[in-house]
Amino acid sequence: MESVASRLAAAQRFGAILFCVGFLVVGVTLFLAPSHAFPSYLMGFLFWMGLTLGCFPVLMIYHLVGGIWAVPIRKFLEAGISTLPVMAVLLVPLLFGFGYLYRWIHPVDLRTAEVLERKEIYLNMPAWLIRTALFFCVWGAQAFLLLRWSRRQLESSDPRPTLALRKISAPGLIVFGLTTSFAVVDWVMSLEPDWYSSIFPLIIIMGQILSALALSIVLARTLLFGADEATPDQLNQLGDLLLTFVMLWAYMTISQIIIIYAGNLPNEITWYLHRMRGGWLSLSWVVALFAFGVPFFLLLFRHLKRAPTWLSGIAGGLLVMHAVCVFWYVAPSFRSSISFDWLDPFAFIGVGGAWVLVFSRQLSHNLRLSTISGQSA
Amino acid sequence: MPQLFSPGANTLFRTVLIGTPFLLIGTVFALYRIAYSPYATQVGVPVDQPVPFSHQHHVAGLGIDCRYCHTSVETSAFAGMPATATCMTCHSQIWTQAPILASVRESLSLNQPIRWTRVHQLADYVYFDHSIHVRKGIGCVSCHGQIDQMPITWKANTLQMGWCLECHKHPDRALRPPSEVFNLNWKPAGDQTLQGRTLAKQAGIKSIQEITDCTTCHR
Amino acid sequence: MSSVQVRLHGLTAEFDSAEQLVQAARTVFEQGFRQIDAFTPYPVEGLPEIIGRTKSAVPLIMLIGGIAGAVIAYGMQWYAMAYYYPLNIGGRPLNSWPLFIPITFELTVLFSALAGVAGFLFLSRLPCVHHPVFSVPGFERVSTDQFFLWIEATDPLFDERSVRHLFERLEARTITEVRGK
Amino acid sequence: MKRIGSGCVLLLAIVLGSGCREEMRNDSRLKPLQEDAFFADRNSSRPLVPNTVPRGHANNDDFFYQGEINGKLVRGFPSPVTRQELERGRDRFNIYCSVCHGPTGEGDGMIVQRGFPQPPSLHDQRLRDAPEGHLFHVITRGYGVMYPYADRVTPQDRWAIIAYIRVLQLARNSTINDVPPDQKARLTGP
Amino acid sequence: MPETKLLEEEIVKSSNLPHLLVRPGETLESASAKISGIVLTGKHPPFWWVSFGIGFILLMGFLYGTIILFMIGVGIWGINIPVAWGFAIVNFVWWIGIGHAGTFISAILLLLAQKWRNSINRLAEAMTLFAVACAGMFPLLHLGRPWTFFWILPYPNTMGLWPQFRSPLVWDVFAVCTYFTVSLIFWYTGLIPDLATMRDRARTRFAKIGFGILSLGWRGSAIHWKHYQTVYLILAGLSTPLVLSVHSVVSADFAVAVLPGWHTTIFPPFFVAGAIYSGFAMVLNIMIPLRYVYRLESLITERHLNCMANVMLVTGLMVGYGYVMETFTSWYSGDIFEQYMVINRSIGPYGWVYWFLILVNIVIPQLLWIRKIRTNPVSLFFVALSINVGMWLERFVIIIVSLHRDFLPSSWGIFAPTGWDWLILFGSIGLFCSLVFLFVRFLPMIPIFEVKEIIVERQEEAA
Repeated sequence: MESVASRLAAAQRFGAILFCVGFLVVGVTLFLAPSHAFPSYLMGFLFWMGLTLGCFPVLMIYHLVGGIWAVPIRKFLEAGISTLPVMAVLLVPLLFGFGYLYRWIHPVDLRTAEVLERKEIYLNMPAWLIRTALFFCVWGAQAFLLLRWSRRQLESSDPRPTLALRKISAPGLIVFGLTTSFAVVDWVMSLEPDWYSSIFPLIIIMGQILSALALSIVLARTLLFGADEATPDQLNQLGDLLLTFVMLWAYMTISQIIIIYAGNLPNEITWYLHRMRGGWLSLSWVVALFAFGVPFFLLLFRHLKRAPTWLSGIAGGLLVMHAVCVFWYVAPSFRSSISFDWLDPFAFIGVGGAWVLVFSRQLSHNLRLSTISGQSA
Repeated sequence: MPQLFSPGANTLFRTVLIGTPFLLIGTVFALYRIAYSPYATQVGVPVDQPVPFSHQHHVAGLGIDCRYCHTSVETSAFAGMPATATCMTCHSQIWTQAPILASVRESLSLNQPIRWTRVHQLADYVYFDHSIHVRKGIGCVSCHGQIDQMPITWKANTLQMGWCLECHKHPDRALRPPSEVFNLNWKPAGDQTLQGRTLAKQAGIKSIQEITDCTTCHR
Repeated sequence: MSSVQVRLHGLTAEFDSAEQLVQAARTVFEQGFRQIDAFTPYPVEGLPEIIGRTKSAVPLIMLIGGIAGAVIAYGMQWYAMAYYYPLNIGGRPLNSWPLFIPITFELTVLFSALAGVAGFLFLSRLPCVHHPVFSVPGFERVSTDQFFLWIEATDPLFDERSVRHLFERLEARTITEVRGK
Repeated sequence: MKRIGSGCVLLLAIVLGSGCREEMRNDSRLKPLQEDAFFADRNSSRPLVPNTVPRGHANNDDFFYQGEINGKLVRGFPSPVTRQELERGRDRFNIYCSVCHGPTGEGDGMIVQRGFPQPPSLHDQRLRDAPEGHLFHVITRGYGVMYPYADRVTPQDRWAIIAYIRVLQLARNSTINDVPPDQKARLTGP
Repeated sequence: MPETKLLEEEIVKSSNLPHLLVRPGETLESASAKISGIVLTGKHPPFWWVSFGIGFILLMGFLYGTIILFMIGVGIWGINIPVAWGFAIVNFVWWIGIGHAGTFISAILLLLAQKWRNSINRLAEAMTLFAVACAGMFPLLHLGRPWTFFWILPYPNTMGLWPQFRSPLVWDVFAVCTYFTVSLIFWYTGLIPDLATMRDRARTRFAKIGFGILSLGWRGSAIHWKHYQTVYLILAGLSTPLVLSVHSVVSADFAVAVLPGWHTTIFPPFFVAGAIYSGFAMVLNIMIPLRYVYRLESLITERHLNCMANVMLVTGLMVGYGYVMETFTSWYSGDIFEQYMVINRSIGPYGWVYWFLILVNIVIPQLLWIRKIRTNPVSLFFVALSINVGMWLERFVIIIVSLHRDFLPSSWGIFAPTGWDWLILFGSIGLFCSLVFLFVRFLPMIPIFEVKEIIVERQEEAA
């Protein structure tokens, strides 16, 4: 346990340093070269926000259906959702870069302008702000309820908190699903304002869940398995869950491709054309291969799922790939040929540093709590 | 518990189980044989006609050109069937008493056309045009076979869609110089495919994509 | 009832519970018998492993079937659409791979499933409607609630008396010799 | 039981028999020369209504269509004869005329060899002198035992044939001296 | 981990959830006797005769309608231009959707190790087969020339043509055929051990021989079980994505076209959720009466009903999510045709259908939040019925309401079903019911050996 605590302390220091370094660089460039900095910052924000949001449904699904798989990762998920306030703060810089991010503020060509005129009532800055604020309020309330009842559940053997968690999780998933979907429309889909796809929010949500699961598994391996070994059955179930979401993510992605490809309508297919030009296509293949092909194949094998090293390796790979996915979703809207801006990593570690800082702080707090409750029980 | 089945039942059961797929494959194979057999395609099956007209005699024997009777083959979709008068151009003077020509004479005297039986019948949703094929250099033989060797006319080819397409995909295999279209005994000198490509260019044949498009034959 | 060519196929032992059977099977296997089998009304966990059947080739067969299905399906579509009869449909590429995915997937599953069942039947030596053990009295209870252990006479260690003795020691409820042609 | 069995067979026959219709294969469109019960002569190809002129078919060029002007047979051709037309004429002559008249116009065609009354040679002086209009008339309306060819040979082609006949006649009676000097060498050879 | 398990048990006790999968008192023998007895005693309650009779009469109606259809043609239906896809396609999608529950229960729940699937999977799988069989007929009936249906199969034919593999209608053929075959294999494989039980318990020689042949000589050998369980589990693994793919492919029939109301990317998961939704509803509609009539309450308990109701609730909410996203995206697209589709759907000539659909498919099923309704067979039956109607209406709305307004107002039209449309719809229900009741009559409707596993597990726990 001691080593875990010290590792977490180190993580906090590390996070703080990353945050400082990242924000120093990004903060300066946000003023000097805003058209470069804001897209990079948005990508960093979306990935880490995705991790936070991904923890919600996993946790709620666990509260609803139970299962042994969640035991090793539950604390990470809970620490994950408690990063919500800091993400709300980290959203603020984006508000100054609206003009650099969302083209619907001032449409560039006639066709887009005509389309946008018909949905101006939805795509405008005040409405965007109100909606985003509303989403954060809803998520905040959910996080508050989930964490409070979860703490009570751990503190006592009283079954009521468990039931309460179940009760809030069922409607919670519905509310979460809807709010996150509309958040995805606002934050990501509207980057190409004339584009639309009704499955896109679900794809993003699947990616978020995968990232959250993957991160939890990696952390469980690096932080805990030494001390608090997860059983092969638990690992197997976690592997199955990863496999399920990899498949669901791929299924929805390929559904979107098939339908948009076959329809070939100008407002839809352009999104893919942007991801096929200027070298982006090769990245698309990398995503297809490493976010689906390889992990899918590996996760089919039972003994790989039951081996902690393998499983966390696959999970780590998936985590990286979903960072790449965020890049793939966002960057081609801004860059006509594939390029890796030097600001991207700084924005990524800047936001990530803050996230890690809060996450590890919360985690060490939770761990202390559970140790105490464990002793008392 | 007594045995329900005799030992032989195992063998029987397994034979049936393994045999069934083979039976299915055999059935499919048989259906294929039927679909391509003269029974289904009428290829090589002589067709009864009111007058047993012999292309062999008239074409190979007498050297009459195809267009003497099928006058519109170069200009219209339909090759044209000879009017009774066409037959009578000669047969008003020769074979005037021949019994086999009785119905021709009858047709002339009654002013009633002879009721020939169609040999080549395409479905009505196929818009076949003789003139374009003749113009581009497809010989009569390519579809109708060595008609100069048929004492009674029969289908030389299936005229199934797959057969048509085979040529539309590879027109260079069948193309001949415009002067040789009606020559039933023409053989390519040299490499037909090579020559065919040149001929296709000369005749201005469209791309394979265009001539295999559905609307080429189905309007 | 002259016993012309009546051959001994093996011996069965009947047990009332799965635990007894598992225990007996373990003992028999440890004694070195290999031509053995156990009959149960429902799958008893771990029993196949105890009698030395640790691996099933079914997954491999299904994998091969699946790969064959995928290759055949994509090959068929590519052959028909891009090679045999290239037809321009709405200007889309001839080899429109996104649109070939559904059929490729379906046939992968179909071939894999068919191969799996064929493999299962073959590996289990089914159908086998006539089998010596079917003539054991009371064997019809094996599909309801009884458990049988079976040692075949072809086993090199098989000796009728010692096997019978072994079964008796394992407290089998009934012991039957299976004879037949 | 037997009744049920036969009922089943009947049902099956209805189900199967109700299929297998070839409506799209044989639609109501009439193909050329197809028989059709609608008209008294059972012929789907209809003749022109008397005294009507289809658009674009007002054949008022007597020279071209009749080969005579005011009842007088014409001499010469409706338009200057080109090499292309001559070749067309040879082509048509070989198809339609040579069967009786023979490939050189001698009157020894294959059909004549088989018993058809021999036509006069096209190289007769009478025919060499005959106006082109006469030849046009013969092709169009027939002559003696010769059937009319109006339905088989278009006026354009008839003129081409006539031109070709003139070539044949000319070729038969020409000498080496008629060859232009610049071509002579090719014929006489070294 | 033990703490969680403890907690769960406490929850179960404190909430008094109906948690039993098999009621106490059942033994291996009693369960075998009860399940096989339904088939082997040969005596059937009046309920069976009445239900089968009604089903059979409807089936005859179906046969009659089909014969007339073949003789006269699809003109006897209400279809027209622009509504060229009428009831036949609505019924097709509806039936194929219903056919999703069986494989879902069997495959996905097997993979998830959900024990509650064990007593209901057999009937659900059989229903899957019958529903897919019903579904498979409609595209054929819908063909103008059904006797040339085989032209859509890929084989080297005299036309030198292959099916258009880029068309979702061809994907359908593969998807439905594969689904039917794999479901059949899965169902039959699952049946083999039970067929052996039937063989061993049968009294008449005829039944013995019949079940003897069908059970292929199964003798419960450990080797058999080993291969059996392997193949069954992998088949389940294969069937899981297969279930998703089948209705996704069906949804592609619509989504691949560029028609407003059809062309939307959420269709695949939305259709799959709807399929499982209606599938479970149909399973309940059949199972609740059977459970009552054949006294199977001890094997199909309130826990089963509750679990199935929960699945319906979840999938129903997914369908609701689909409605929301589809409608929103149509408006958000900024495309005037898409936006008009949304308006027309809710206040156009078929607006009442849409609102009725919302009522029976989304609003009424919210009653399932109440546990009393989930565990009460009668109320659950009616909610399930409402869902079945609702899902049929949903396909009606998707197909007919989207079609009847074309891009050009000059080609707008209205669809009115004829008597033949209704006859064939209800006739197909008759076909389905006839098959289900024949199945109940001749094969064990509850997997005997899987129930035994649960009984043994319980006995071990008790010991």
